[in-house]
Amino acid sequence: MRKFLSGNEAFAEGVRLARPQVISAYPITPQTTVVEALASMVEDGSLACEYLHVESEHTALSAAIGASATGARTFTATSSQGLLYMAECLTYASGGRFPIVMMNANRALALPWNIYGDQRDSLSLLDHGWIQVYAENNQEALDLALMAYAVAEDPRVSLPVMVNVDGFALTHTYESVEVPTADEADAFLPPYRTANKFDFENPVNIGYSAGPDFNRYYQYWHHRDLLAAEAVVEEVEALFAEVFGRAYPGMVDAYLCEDADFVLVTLGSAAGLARDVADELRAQGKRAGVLRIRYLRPMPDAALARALADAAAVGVLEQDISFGGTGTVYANVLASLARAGIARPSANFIGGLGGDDISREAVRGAFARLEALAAGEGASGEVVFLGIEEGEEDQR
Amino acid sequence: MLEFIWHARGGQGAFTAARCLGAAAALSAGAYALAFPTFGPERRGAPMRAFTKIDTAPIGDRSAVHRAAFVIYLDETLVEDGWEDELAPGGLMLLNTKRALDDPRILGIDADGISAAVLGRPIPNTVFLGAIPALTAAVTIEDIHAGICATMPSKLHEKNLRIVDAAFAEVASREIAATRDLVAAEQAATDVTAVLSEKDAMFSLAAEMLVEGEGRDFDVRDC
Amino acid sequence: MTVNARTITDEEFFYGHKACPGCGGALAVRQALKVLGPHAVAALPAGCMSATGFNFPQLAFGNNAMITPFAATAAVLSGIEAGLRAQGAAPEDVTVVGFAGDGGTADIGLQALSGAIDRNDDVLYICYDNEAYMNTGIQKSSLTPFGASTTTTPTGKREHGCLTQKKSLFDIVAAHRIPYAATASVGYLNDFTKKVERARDIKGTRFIHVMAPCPVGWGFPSADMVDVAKEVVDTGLWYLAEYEGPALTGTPGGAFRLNRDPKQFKPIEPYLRRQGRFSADDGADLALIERARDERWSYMRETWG
Amino acid sequence: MSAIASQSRRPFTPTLREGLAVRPSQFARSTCFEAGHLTSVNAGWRSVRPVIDAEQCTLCLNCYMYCPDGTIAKVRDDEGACVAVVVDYDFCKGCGVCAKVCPVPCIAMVDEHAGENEGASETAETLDETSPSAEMGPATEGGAA
Repeated sequence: MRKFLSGNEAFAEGVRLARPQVISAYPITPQTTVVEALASMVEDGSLACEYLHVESEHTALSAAIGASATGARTFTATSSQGLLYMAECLTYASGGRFPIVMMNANRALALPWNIYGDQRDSLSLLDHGWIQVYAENNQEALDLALMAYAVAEDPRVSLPVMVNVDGFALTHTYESVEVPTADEADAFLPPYRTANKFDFENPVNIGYSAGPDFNRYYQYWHHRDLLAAEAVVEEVEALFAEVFGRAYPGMVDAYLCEDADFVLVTLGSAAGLARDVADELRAQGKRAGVLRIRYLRPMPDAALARALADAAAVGVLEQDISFGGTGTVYANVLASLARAGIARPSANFIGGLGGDDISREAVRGAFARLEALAAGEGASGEVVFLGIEEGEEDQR
Repeated sequence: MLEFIWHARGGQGAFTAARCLGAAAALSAGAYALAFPTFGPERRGAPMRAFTKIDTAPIGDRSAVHRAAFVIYLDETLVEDGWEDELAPGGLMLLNTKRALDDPRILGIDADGISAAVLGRPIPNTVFLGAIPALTAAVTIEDIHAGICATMPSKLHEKNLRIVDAAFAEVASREIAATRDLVAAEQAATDVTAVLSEKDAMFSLAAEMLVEGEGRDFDVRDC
Repeated sequence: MTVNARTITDEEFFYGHKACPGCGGALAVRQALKVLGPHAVAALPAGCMSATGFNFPQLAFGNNAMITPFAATAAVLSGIEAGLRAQGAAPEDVTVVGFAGDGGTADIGLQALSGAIDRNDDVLYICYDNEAYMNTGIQKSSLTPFGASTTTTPTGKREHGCLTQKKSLFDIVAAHRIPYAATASVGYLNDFTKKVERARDIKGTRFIHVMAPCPVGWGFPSADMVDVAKEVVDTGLWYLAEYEGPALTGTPGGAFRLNRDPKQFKPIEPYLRRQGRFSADDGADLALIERARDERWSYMRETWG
Repeated sequence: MSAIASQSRRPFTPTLREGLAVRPSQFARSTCFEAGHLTSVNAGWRSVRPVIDAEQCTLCLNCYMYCPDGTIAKVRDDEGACVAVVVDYDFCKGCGVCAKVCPVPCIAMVDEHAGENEGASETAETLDETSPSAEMGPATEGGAA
């Protein structure tokens, strides 16, 4: 059924269809309407689950961990400082191999205090052993709620998934979304089965400590299985297309990249505008491409190398900055290309911080810079803050 | 792309109207639409804005609207100097007012009066939903009905449908409607003929939704 | 069936652990698990009992058990309980039980504990109190008593150890109107196991705060652990009490009960002097400790009736 | 809740394993492993051992109840009656609590290496009388709290 839904409402529909058995909920803007929508579903009987009103994000994820250790399918959601508040629990969830699905409404980090969208929250926690995926629109958000469980719970993976949904740009923006039926969802996503849980006939110890003698094995297999998620994502998306008739392109979403002279890499809802501008440039005979990263963990190494191998210049537009370094996505993309033996002039565009609009003009400017780099003009490797006027850089 | 900027005070239902319009376009008129509010620490009573974007193709640009074909003021007191900067060329301001205005860029509607006549108190947001199909071909009054039914709680349907019908009749009777239609249509990239063919099917879909899809007004509350 | 030395199960569910010899916390965990039986599901945060019980491949818990983030004992308990309930997959006699130390409960874990009690989740929370962060090597917690030397409240020319009084955790928990809360000491093991048994059979959140002396951190011979755990009660520096909330009593405020109310306390000085941690305390310190004890008992006797 | 597992569960008896019988790819794919899996004894910690005089023992079971390690077990006859208590010297750490709580008293703490090593009693003292400022014993391994 087609509905006009916000990103949060759409995601909640996806969660409902996934039939989680335990939901732990704590509000934070702009995530709040997800847990509100789920509470309404529990109230009206359309969702049967244990709904825990927890007192913090730390408890939200910890309770999800406890529930997952009983073999229950679990869901929680957070944003921004809330994600950081539960940060230590992220490694318990991933190290314990609990396939929790968590929605993160991407939002800026304090200070200055700011409730609007950017991606510093999730990107600063890229190294915590979770699968990270970024939605571009509300339909993808809903569909990812379902696909995330299928990937997370696959025994070859058995890892938590953080589904990132841009704060406000998606979470509070209404658009038309196809909501699958429960029957379709059930055909796609079977109940969760695992051996990684308490067992009353053959009791287990879970989440124990492992010293230097054994620790490396756990880390190694965690890494291996996170890498293995790439193949599982492809399988899951193939099944998804079969059941729902909507196809997704795997680790990355390449647009006009095959013959592109220069490609702008981005993630999340900013990709739509980047494609608009690429279309403009194509109409002018300029070969621009857009590569939207969907999964940032596992790192889409092969897909990036494939899509960017023939581009003469590469830019990364992201709503994030690792202070004193570069944008996190840029650093990851460069490392990925370097490992594939690809060296190209590049630039890093930092925009949309704290809910700032990424304007069409700014995206045009970014492409113009890439066009110049592709033509051998300008310095490579610069970190450009969109919207900081010339001359402002040095003022105190 | 046809864009709308809604001005109101928190709690006046501007975002509900923006959403109804988006639902009308996306669920009934077969177009693509986005609807979103501005958010801030302000609470009930503070000035706020909401946006609706309608297009025949998927909408890539999710950023706020700075210049629109329609700029709608639910509250007359919010109009400030420089308001015309928000109007796209040929655009129109829709203003909730009892006054007669002679500025051709402004269409005054007594939205408080029209809504009070039905509801017994002035809740002007849906009056403007009725005005819009009289001014652009992008959505019809039937689309607006479907949008309201898909977005509002069912107990509010009957009265709001009456309001939009009254508003539609009122605005359609004005001379301005005929002239604006051309200008606004120019603004709209919407292919009306393509849209019309899908309408009937979409309408019945939307009508189904009023049973379970009871929307609610988020406005500025969620901070 | 009342649990006692004759009737308690022969099974051991906390065995082969690497706790220090004479560990009061280990005794509390061991006995609680025996009372709760094979279907207990235990959660332990970072702390002595998890550090010494969960060293892969040496896993000392014989029942289902898991480690939690430090602040998250009660949170994980809530999740376990909700998960089991959602699936209807647990035996009738399951008890979801947490074991956290004084720091893990009264300091970093207090928020999660408060949340679980607020939700009245059907879990049993046992705080084994060894009066400092022993796992990291004896640092002050909010349950460290006045005058006790720790590595972060060192004894020197200016100060004689911890300058704050022990936080009244039991009162804090009872103020939530929890169905059942109790204090205990491993020195009075029958009293403790009875309370665990009582708690086991009550629905909703239950809390037991059990004094569990630490020979290393307190500075006494390991063989004396049970003696010390008795003496802290006999001197009145710890008390054995119960609280039953409105759910059990039917009264709005619930009811407190002192399980032991001695006419006369044993002198505190021998108790303090047998422990290294109080060795620097002088007469004035002892007077302060005694006065705080007397005030506490006056409060309990007067307000608890 | 169902009553599954009430009958089918094996009674838990701690037993010592010969190391780890599984490959890393089997155990390291989650942190979930057989409960009560013991691969090393604690006997090496001990410098004195409890020796129970069965003749004098009244079977009060104080030692059994108060042992922090649970290493004192009941011995039962064919009818299930408790007829004696025994110490599991694989896991007894020699803390001496049992001897102290024995009312008879009939438990003697005997030098583990009596006659073998004259330095043994010194080790016992170090273990037992550590002051708060002294370095931590084995229990501190495992790092941060």
